[in-house]
Amino acid sequence: MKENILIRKVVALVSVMIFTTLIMAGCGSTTKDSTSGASESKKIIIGTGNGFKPYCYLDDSGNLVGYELEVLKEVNRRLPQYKFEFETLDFKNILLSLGASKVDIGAHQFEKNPDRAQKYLFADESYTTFILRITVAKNRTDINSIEDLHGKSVLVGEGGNDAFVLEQYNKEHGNPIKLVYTSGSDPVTMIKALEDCRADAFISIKRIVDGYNQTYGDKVKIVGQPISTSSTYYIYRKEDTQLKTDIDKVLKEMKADGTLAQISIKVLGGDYTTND
Amino acid sequence: MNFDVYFMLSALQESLKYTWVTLLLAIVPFFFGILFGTVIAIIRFYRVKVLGELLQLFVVIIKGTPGMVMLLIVYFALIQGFDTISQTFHLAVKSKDINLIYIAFAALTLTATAAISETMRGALTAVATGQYEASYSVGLTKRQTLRRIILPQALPVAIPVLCSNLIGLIKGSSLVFMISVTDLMNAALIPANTNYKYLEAYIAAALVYWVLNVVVENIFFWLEQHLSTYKREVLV
Amino acid sequence: MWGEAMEGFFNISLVVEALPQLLTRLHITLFLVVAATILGIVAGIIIALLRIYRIPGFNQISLLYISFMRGTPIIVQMFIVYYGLPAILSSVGININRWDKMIFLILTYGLNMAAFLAEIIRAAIVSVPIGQTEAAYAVGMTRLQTFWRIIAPQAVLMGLPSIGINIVGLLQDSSIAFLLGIVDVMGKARAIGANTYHSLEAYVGAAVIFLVITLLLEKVCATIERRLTMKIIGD
Amino acid sequence: MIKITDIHKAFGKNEVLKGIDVEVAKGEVIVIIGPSGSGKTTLLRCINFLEKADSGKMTLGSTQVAFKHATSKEILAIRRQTAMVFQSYNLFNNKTALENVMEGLVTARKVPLRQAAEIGKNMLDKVGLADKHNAYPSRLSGGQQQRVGIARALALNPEVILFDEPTSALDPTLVSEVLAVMKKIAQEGITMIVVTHEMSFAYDIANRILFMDGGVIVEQGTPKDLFVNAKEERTKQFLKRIVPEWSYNI
Repeated sequence: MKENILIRKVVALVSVMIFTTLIMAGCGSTTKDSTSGASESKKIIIGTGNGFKPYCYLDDSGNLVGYELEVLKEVNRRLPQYKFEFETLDFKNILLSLGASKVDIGAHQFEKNPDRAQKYLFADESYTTFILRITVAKNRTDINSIEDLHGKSVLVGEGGNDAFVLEQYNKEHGNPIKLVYTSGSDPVTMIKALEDCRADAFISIKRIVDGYNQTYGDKVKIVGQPISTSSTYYIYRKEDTQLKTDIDKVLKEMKADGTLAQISIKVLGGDYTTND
Repeated sequence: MNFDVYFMLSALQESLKYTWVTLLLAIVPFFFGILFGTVIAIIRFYRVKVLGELLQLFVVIIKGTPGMVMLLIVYFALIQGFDTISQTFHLAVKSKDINLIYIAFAALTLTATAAISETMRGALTAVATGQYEASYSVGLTKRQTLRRIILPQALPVAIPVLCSNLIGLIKGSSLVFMISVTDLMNAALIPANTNYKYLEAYIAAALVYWVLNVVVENIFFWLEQHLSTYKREVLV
Repeated sequence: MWGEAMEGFFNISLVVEALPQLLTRLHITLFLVVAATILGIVAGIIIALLRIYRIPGFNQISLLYISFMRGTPIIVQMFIVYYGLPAILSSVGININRWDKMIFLILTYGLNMAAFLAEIIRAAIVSVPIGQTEAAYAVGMTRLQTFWRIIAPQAVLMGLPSIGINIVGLLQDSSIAFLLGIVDVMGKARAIGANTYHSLEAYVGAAVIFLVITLLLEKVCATIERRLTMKIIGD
Repeated sequence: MIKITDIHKAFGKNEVLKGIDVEVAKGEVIVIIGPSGSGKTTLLRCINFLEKADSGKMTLGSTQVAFKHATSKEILAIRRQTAMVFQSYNLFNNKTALENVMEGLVTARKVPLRQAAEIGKNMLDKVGLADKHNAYPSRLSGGQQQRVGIARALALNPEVILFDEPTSALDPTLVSEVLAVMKKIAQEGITMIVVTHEMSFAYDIANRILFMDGGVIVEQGTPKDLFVNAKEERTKQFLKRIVPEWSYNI
């Protein structure tokens, strides 16, 4: 009997402590960045990243900024029946969170492919183009096309578009390119690897490579023709067709009236909504 | 949330292929960690002047640095240091010829050394002072005392903690992905990149880790029993 | 030659610049560590007591739990708590899916710590000689009084060094909380890296902060241990 | 054979040995008595360099050392001519009784294994533990452990064996078996310095008794001199306090 009383008391004590902790946690949270909207509007949580400049990243004072945010804010302005809130997650976890209904839209420059479409619902309307090019060390002259990469090692970011494109290429051509997976989020190690000839190339987009060269001093360059021209889309859960249709419609409008291009020029420094 | 069991199985298969990398990444640093860690523990235990304090600083810095940062720092420092040396001496070998796994070994060995040196120091403290006195009284030297009397008694004390150290290394080695070494965790994740089925991949990796660590625990349990025969008798 | 080669990649002055920015997120890291420690200790005590009092069936469950928590990387545990727990609870009609991320992180780290602490606490409680309990009963104390007034204070002294080591470990583990998008010290370091591409400097800055907290934690633990020793055993 | 002159030792400000001279002849059995804190144990430990004395000199056989400046080589030389039996036995926990006895022979003295085992077995037989050769210390009673401790000291065939309160950690029922062994080896003419609280035993085996108090030797003499005709007031006071314990036994 006494044992039971002891245990019951301890359990009660613990419940109180856990409860307090949870309440404290609730108060301590400051991560949500909400856009104001009508009170009867439906809350939609956008899952995006916080480490991908210039699409979604945190500025000096810790606010989420970037292209993804600007476009979706405009979309939300045109869709008052929804109220968008932003949740930042690591790239991989955005998809997990979407599947688990923790977020309702994935917005992190996602590209479409059949494998992915099996599990998630992709938008029909794209909002950015993604033109991937080969990037090599400044002094390299031997690589000018994807064929030149045969037998070479190429750094690819885990889960990135670059990895996907090369994986497809490898599948079709009998694995000629050696893929080296990296965390992708640390350009320092990637550029260092090119400089030291540890790897021969990586795949990126021009505006990002320009950023690297500004930061680290001219160390890398873009070569040859684009190896892939694709577009990026929002991702939804399979059942959220209404949401998808609504946003697709707005995106079409924004493209038609030039708003999307304006945002792109303002944030990305060029119109990358239809070509690079 | 629909869970793709078949994909999980294929991720499991991938991660099994790379399990040996994870094991290598844990066992090599563990081995060197025991070697260096024991030496550091002994030096600190005997309070050797200057050297003891320097080593204490070393242990504190390594313990306080997150593993990911340690890996990046070692990566840059080693590659740079190596090229500097090879340029100075006009050697033909360049840092790009070193397999990245050696850099991972170096970084993980630092972490392991710091952790294991604390384990061994704790174990040395656990041996009663009377054992030293008795050894000296029968004429053993300091070194003989350490090797024949103290370490054999400290080791069984250290074993459960060493086991935790090794498990920590096995789990912590997945960081090597930062420098593009593929281990069991990342082998499971790579196929998920195409279809975004990350949860399945993580769970597949978790199963391999779990089995691996249960096996490690059992080996160490057996080892502890075996090494402390002199203690067990009292229980019988 | 070294400086020349590292030029562009590492600039020590950027570490100094990153520090004040990183420190603005220190409270998040500390909150996570403190909250998870409290949860971990409390849950650890419960598991330990349930095992000591041999609650039927609980031993097997707790052994499995401890084995899983020890045997798998915390990143996986994080995903299971963040994604799996709501899925399980929603099947019985409880929706916790949209709770704050911080709650899931505290649960993850707290439950992980509980597994490590349960065994330490159990060993500490068991190590208090039976004579202490008998003496307490002999002077008429109840079971509860005996535990809190006699056994617990002595057990705390035994377990404290290990608990300290685990808190330092928790601090290190918290460096992956940013994967769920929490902007703590490490998350901020990553954000700075993504913003400026100078990730190495930001990470080194974060390491400096982690190092200082580790040192402070160890100091605090040593002080508490000394005070308790003096109080319980005498100088 | 042993000559200690003017040994001083302080722990911080607490001066434990305040200049002591002791001379021990070969085959002599010296018993040191005195209240606790008088410096008896410290004196023994200084002889074996388990504590480093602050000043003083010692001659042991042909070795001559100044306590303060002894080199590690000299310390080892002294230790290899002495042996110690500890209050808390201090058997090597990781070694069996026989291995405990052999350890000093094999490792320190480089005696061949077979010969060391021979000596070890003889010594264990001598202390009455013929059936416990392969038992680990955790398996032995306190009295048995202490007898292994004595065998371990004997095996080294030292110039002198130092006994540091060898029976005070033992149950009263186990004291006699250890004292019996000590008495037996005392009769074999082995030089011994014994610190003990067993007065009747001291009376029995000692050639000479030293009474220590406050870090100095207050008085010394044959057991009869000291126990019956003590000259110093401090000696009388000390003996008076413990008289009931031993007077019946004489």
